[in-house]
Amino acid sequence: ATPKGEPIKVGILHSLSGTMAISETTLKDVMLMLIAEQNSKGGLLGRPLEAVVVDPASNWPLFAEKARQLLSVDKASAVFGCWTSVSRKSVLPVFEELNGILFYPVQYEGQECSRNIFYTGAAPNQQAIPAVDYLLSEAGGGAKRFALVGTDYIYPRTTNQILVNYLKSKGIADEDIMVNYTPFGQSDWQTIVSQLKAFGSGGKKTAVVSTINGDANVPFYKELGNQGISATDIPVMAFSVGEEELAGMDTKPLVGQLAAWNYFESIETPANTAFIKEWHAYTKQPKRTTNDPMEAHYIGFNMWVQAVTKAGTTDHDKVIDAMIGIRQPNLTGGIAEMLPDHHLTKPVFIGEIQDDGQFSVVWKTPALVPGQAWSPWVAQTKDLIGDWRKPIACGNYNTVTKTCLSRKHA
Amino acid sequence: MNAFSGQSVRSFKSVVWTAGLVLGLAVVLAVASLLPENSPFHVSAFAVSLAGKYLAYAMLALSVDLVWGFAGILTLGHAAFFGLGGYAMGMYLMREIGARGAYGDASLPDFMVFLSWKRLPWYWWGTDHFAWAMLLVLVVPALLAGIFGWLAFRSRVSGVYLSIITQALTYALMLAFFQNGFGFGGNNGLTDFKDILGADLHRPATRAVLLVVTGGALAAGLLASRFIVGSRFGNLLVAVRDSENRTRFLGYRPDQVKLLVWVFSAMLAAIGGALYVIQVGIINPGEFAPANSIEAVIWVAVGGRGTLSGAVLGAILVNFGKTLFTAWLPEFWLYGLGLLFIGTTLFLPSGLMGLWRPVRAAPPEEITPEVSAPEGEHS
Amino acid sequence: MTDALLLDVRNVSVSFDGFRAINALSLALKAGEMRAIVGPNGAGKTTMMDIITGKTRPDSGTVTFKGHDLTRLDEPVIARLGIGRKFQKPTVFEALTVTENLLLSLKGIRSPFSVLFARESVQERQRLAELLSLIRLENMADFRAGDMSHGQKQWLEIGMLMGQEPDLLLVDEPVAGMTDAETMATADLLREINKTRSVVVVEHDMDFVRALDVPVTVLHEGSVLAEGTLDEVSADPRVIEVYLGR
Amino acid sequence: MRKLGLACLLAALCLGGGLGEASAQADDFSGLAGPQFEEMSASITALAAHGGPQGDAALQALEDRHLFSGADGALFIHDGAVCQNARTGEAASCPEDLKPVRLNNRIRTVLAGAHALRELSSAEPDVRLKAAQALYARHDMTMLPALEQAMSTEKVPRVHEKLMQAHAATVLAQAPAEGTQATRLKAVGYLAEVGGLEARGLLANVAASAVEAPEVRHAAQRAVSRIDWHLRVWSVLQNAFYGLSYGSVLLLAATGLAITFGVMGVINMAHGEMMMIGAYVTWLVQQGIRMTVPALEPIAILIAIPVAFVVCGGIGVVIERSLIRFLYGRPLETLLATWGLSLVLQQVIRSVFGPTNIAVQTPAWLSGSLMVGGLDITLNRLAILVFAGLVLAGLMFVLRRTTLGLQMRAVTQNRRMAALMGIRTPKVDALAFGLGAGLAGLAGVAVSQIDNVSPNLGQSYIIDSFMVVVFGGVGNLWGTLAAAMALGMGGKVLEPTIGAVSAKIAILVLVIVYIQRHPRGMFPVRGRGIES
Amino acid sequence: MLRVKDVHLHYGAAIALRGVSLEVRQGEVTCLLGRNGVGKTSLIRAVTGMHTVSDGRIEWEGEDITRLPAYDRAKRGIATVPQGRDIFPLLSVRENLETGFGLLPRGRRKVPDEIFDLFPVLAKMLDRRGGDLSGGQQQQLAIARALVIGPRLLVLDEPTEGIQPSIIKDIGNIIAMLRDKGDMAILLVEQYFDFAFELADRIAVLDRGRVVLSGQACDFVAEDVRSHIAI
Ligand SMILES: Nc1ncnc2c1ncn2[C@@H]1O[C@H](COP(=O)(O)OP(=O)(O)OP(=O)(O)O)[C@@H](O)[C@H]1O
Ligand SMILES: Nc1ncnc2c1ncn2[C@@H]1O[C@H](COP(=O)(O)OP(=O)(O)OP(=O)(O)O)[C@@H](O)[C@H]1O
Ligand SMILES: NC(N)=O
Ligand SMILES: [Mg+2]
Ligand SMILES: [Mg+2]
Repeated sequence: ATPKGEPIKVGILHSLSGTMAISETTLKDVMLMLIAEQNSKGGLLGRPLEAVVVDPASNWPLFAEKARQLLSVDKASAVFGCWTSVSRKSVLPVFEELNGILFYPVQYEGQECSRNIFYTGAAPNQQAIPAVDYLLSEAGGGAKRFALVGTDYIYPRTTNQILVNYLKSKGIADEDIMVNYTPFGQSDWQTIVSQLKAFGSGGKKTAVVSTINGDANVPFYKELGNQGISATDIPVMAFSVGEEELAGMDTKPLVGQLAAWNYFESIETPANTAFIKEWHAYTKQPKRTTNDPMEAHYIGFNMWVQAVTKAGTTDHDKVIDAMIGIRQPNLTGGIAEMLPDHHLTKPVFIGEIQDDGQFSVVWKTPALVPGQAWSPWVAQTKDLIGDWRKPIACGNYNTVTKTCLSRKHA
Repeated sequence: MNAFSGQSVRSFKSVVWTAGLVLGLAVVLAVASLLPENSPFHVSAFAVSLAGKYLAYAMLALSVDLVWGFAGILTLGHAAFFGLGGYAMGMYLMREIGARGAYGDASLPDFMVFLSWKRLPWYWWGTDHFAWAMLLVLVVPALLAGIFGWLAFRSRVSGVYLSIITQALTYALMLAFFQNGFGFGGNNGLTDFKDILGADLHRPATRAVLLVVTGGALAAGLLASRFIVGSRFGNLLVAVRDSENRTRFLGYRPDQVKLLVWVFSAMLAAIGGALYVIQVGIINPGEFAPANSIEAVIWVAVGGRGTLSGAVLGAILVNFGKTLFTAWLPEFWLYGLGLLFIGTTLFLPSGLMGLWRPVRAAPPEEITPEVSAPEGEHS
Repeated sequence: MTDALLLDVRNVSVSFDGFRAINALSLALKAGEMRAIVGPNGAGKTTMMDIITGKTRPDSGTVTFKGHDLTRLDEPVIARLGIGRKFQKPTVFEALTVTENLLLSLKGIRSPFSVLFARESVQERQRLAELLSLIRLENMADFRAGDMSHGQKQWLEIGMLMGQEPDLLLVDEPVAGMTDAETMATADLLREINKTRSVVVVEHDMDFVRALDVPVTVLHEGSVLAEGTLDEVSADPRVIEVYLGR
Repeated sequence: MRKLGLACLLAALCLGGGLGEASAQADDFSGLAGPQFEEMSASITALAAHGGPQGDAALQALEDRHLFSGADGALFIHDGAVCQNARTGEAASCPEDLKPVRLNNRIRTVLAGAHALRELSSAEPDVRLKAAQALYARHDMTMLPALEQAMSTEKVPRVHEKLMQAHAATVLAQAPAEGTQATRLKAVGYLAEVGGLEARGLLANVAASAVEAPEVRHAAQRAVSRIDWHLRVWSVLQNAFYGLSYGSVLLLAATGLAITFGVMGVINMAHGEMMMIGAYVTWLVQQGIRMTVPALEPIAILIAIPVAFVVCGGIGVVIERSLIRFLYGRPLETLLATWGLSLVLQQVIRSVFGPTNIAVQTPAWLSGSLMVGGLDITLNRLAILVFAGLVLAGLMFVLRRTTLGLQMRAVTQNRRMAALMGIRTPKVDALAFGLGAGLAGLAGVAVSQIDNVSPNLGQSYIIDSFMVVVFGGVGNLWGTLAAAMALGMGGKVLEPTIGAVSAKIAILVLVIVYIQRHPRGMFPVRGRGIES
Repeated sequence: MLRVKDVHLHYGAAIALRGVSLEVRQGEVTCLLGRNGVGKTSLIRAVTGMHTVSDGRIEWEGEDITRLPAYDRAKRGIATVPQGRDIFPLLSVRENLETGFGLLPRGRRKVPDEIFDLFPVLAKMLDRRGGDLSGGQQQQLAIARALVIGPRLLVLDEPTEGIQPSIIKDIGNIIAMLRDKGDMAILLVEQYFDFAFELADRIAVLDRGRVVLSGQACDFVAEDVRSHIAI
């Protein structure tokens, strides 16, 4: 049936210009596709969905302003948006103040649990920790030395903080952990790559864990290739390199380098194949890649549709409450469930880069991993959980003292 | 050139008008925002926060115009002062959160707890006192501007050399503030503010008051600037701008002259930054990005360099346009903005103010373009 | 008038990239004296003024003015000590009007803060009117200096020099581009000024120098070639050879 | 729901979490069919040891990604046209549903070892040398017998030498056993001679080992410190190279600006975008050549050089004629217009090519590195260094030795007078701006080899470019050169000790301080014509 | 022959020339006199193409050049020594002299030796930057630079300004010599009356943008002309 009546507005808050356009434009496109598809399926509650696209232009305060516009002017029922953590941090107060709903599709550093945000990307325990587990394992090469390299911002900093604690708990010595940060957009990696090379010559199997931000990756990998570091010598495990990034690189020298995600385009399931086909048809680009944050939006959007249907209304409070416990099949198998802390259960895959620009999955977690908002590997947060169900209904509940730290996000 | 020339000092009535207009507009919007929502005159909180942002930007533009339009210092780093003012204000707002943060720590802001900091760094001391924080808003940028300007002007750094080191300054600050170890929240900056002086930042009344305060600050800034560039000091500035050396032989110290406006301008920018942060709700190192400073220069050029009102007008219009375009034409707005800048230079060489202020230079069509231009400083 | 030396340039040398523009130059000026300086193009006349006013630092030698060593001072300080200068190429503030140019030059307020709070006084207004009529630019008072003809700028700069009321005036080619009648008027003006102040004039116009009727110093290749009255130096064969021509 | 459940199951199967598959033909080959990497590795080792020619062929096919598995563990070698049964070598018709045999890093490692072993018996000494080198790097104890065998038959001294080294490394890589002390001591001595990172790693392990005989341990410790000393010496040179190479990138990025800004006085904020266009042109040329004359693909990058210069130069001329020429004498306004232009150009590229990175290929002859002593010289960086030098020399020539150069300088110093001297100022302006834009295009070609090519490319170079031109002293090409190298070297000297972020901040602060002391840059234009 | 017919010239709203007509013939020196600010330089600007005229017509060798840009007039053999010298400050003396080479055929791109005979100081300072020269040296360079292109119309705006007496004499001689060759037209603006009057074949006196006196030099008595340009 063709949907009728007052359209339900869905905000899309992704940068279409500036430095982040490179990653976020795709997410805008996938949202438009999902909305169009939903409309062709009869809309939601019998009403059509209408996308409201704005361009926050990779400018963090502008994210906040646009969020406010989407919520207060356009009255968006839900907003899908943000990529960088700082953009999320910037809009968070707005969503809490105006009681909006944000679906955030990117892997992030955790340590946050807002009632108004649904974190459909991976928390550190759904990406970083399993990835390191793999590197430590026999199959992953049994690394004994780790170089944690990242771009200097909160996501790599926090992730590395968690990883350092985790690695130490696994018996890795201090001197076998090297941490290095670079500015955004770093393009000259000669020194750092040679440092990695030297670090890897300590006589122990060495692995690199990279939280390098999107556009600094191309020159990084090019330098790795040129200095002759291959995946068999020193494997590099990346958390921010997906199919989209690989599309901009000549992957031949990179074969075997690793990435950890909850989704890979190459995973063959009927659902994924269908999704990819639809994507190609929608964008009219038969080679355009899919990636992990796209799947996150796919899951988030479908969960929201389910929750609205279940609640019978787009009223934010009702939808927020209805979200918890919603289940939605992943594109790669398994069922994602919205947990009380607004994170998802996710499978974790380790992929190796192939010469065709795709990843080949070499390992996966035996079961789905439930996302943890607060890391148990950080002293200050090890006792914290988020639980937005009554009676706790709080984002930072201390399981030891049985209190909420604050009602901040209530 | 469209820039300010001495004579126009006397035709500065428009500045007083603009000041009144800005303040009046802020008051009207503020009052309208407090009307009941069903009133036809009601103005949304969104509009109020936008207006607040524009006015704060206008202060930045004003401060840029003061040094660029009048003292001839093309600053490509003025957002540094804007950002520092903003950070000082942000520190206070952060401390106001107190124990209401995610970790419930009464003395440490969230991001410090998060990074396992044990104690407040010394430069955060006292920032929970409003007065001290306001002092920081003014003093820190003024101090930086003072030292920077004193060294630069004394050693006669000028022209593009000065422009580039101002840019290096703001770029260095950006990188420094990005670092988590620097103690200002790294890339995320400071955000999630709750209240100011006990007043809830999310309440319409607070916002209305803030808008009026911003309007007032801008109006005051306009009048103060007018006072500075008016009369003889304005002439001296122009003299320094056009022929710094010649003023020396008359016994003036151009370095001191420039330093005076420079520091004043930095403080003006800082106040703008402080007001900006309260109303926008976040301050992060992105504010120090060189592109921001360049944009501020562009607002001034669009409005009309060397006309104080023009700077204000340019800032408001360009940002208003940006707000509209990013919402209406999210994928094409850069074309619009880019063409606006190109069009302004080609067709409005004196900026928007040139539309009603007669251009004093010979009209370009009088002269064959190829041979007309007076040669610029050969650099 | 005392006989004390007002300006004492002693044994000054300066080179640019190895080229010696001023070579062990000495020159002394008594208070109230007027001196004409002539010499071939490139003899170092303008450079000498640059040194006195602090624009160029000499490689060696001393310059004393009222007991101050000028080689250690910078331009504004020297200007405030009472040395005013007119440049060879007229330099005025092009974006300012004639009046504004003159107002900035008027003796008195110099520190930025006092300029900030300065208001035009009655005396200043009077002084401006005098100056305007002196340089015959009354009807151009509100004209933008940059739009004036070459000669008009010359006059304006002379006016600015007057406005400064310096104790020592350094005047570099004041009558270049002036008509003969104006040249004579300028000579009169300078003589008038010389009643209360000291003057150093550089000129190539011999009629003008003659009209000044003051001692003449001939510079050549950075040092003094001859000194005396105009008639004396004009008769000097070396001066004829390098400067006047036959 | 059911369908999805099935999908999950399928996925699990593909991933082979430990299910194992009973193979139809249990032989040395069977592990290759997967999905167990464990078994695969065993198969490879077995085939390498005694797989015969068919085994070698299968392993080679696996390396070349020509090995496919069908149902029931059938294996086929399929390279484009021909298809054969991997076990028998017989020609076969390949079934439809073949899947390439997947590899992971462990398999690649094992495979590389097997490859090297195979090549040890090659007739070509060079191939054997490479194999020995590979075995040296692998130092896998299972290779020891093969190594010893090869050593005993090897006649060519340099290969023998390498084999000895590989042997020593392999010996040391094992835990010490009773009575091996003498051998190990000799091996330590050997590796100490070889030096380098590999040897250092092995020796460091020996030196830190608790079970090692003290004598061996001390020898290893001494060797490590000696190697470390050597490495430190080399690392100074290495850093110098990094600095030069970084500097040459800065230089290339800045030369175009040295014309448009340094000579013409146009504050050209769209300079970065011209570089970006140069990089996109490189990509287009590569694509075009791939589609038309694939044989020329390796030198596509060389063809891109003149093309990018002409295209960007042409765009520059158009920009000058339609925009810049109205702004002479208003240098500051060029900032506004070119900033607007840069926004438009970025968005045009975004609209046409999409917002994401595009992949510019690096030809094989520009990949990899050259070892000169302990110095690792990456070829693409070396090429850029040379290229930057050539571009600068060419530019110097144009500016100093050609009429155009003289006219360009004359026009910018005094446009009106230049016209009076008969110089066609519009033509000179257009050519000069075109030259600057063309140079930016050249920089774009170079940068496409080391950085990502996206609509944002220009933004990441513009600040550094201005910094270089200004720091060096506007209008002086030697200054531009000196500044690029100083900033490049400075950054690379500081980076190892204080990190990339602090190094960058430090460099900026140094520039600020330097300009305070030298207000017109490193190579100031002096003279009385200039306001000091 | 250069013919200026009823030329008007404005600077914005301000008018500098109000219907000036003038002729400059080959083999003659035409001298333009007048007080400061009467429009002499403005007329030069009109003739050389530095400023477009708002009305009137300028002909050179029979061709209408009123609308031609400066460089095209230069190509037609018009060389200028502007007031204020306009030396290229950062070009060396040699390069300053070579800026006009574009107008010469390749074989003739050389600075004639006579120029260095006339201005020996330039020969000594070939590699010095133009901007570093003394005022008078710059003036000499400006004249030399104009002569390099071998003009058929030489326009000189106060060429003796700031030049030492001996060289002024030389300049007078060379102007006379160039005139006597017969193929060059010379338009000379000069305040140095004796110098001008001695050289002039024709005289035009400007006042407030108008020609108030003009004709053959020999028709005038010096004192009459002088009186026209007195204060
Ligand atoms: N910065 C400099 N670099 C090189 N040479 C210079 C510099 N400044 C001056 N000179 C040279 O020094 C000499 C003296 O110049 P100065 O301007 O003092 O001469 P002048 O006596 O004023 O001549 P004029 O009568 O022509 O004005 C000249 O030969 C000039 O070329
Ligand atoms: N660029 C300009 N803009 C406006 N007015 C100008 C400009 N240049 C000259 N004038 C005015 O035009 C008139 C004529 O100037 P012009 O330069 O032609 O005088 P001139 O006869 O050459 O004088 P001088 O002997 O002083 O060189 C003057 O009154 C001058 O003020
Ligand atoms: N959350 C991230 N990847 O910034
Ligand atoms: Mg001189
Ligand atoms: Mg004139």
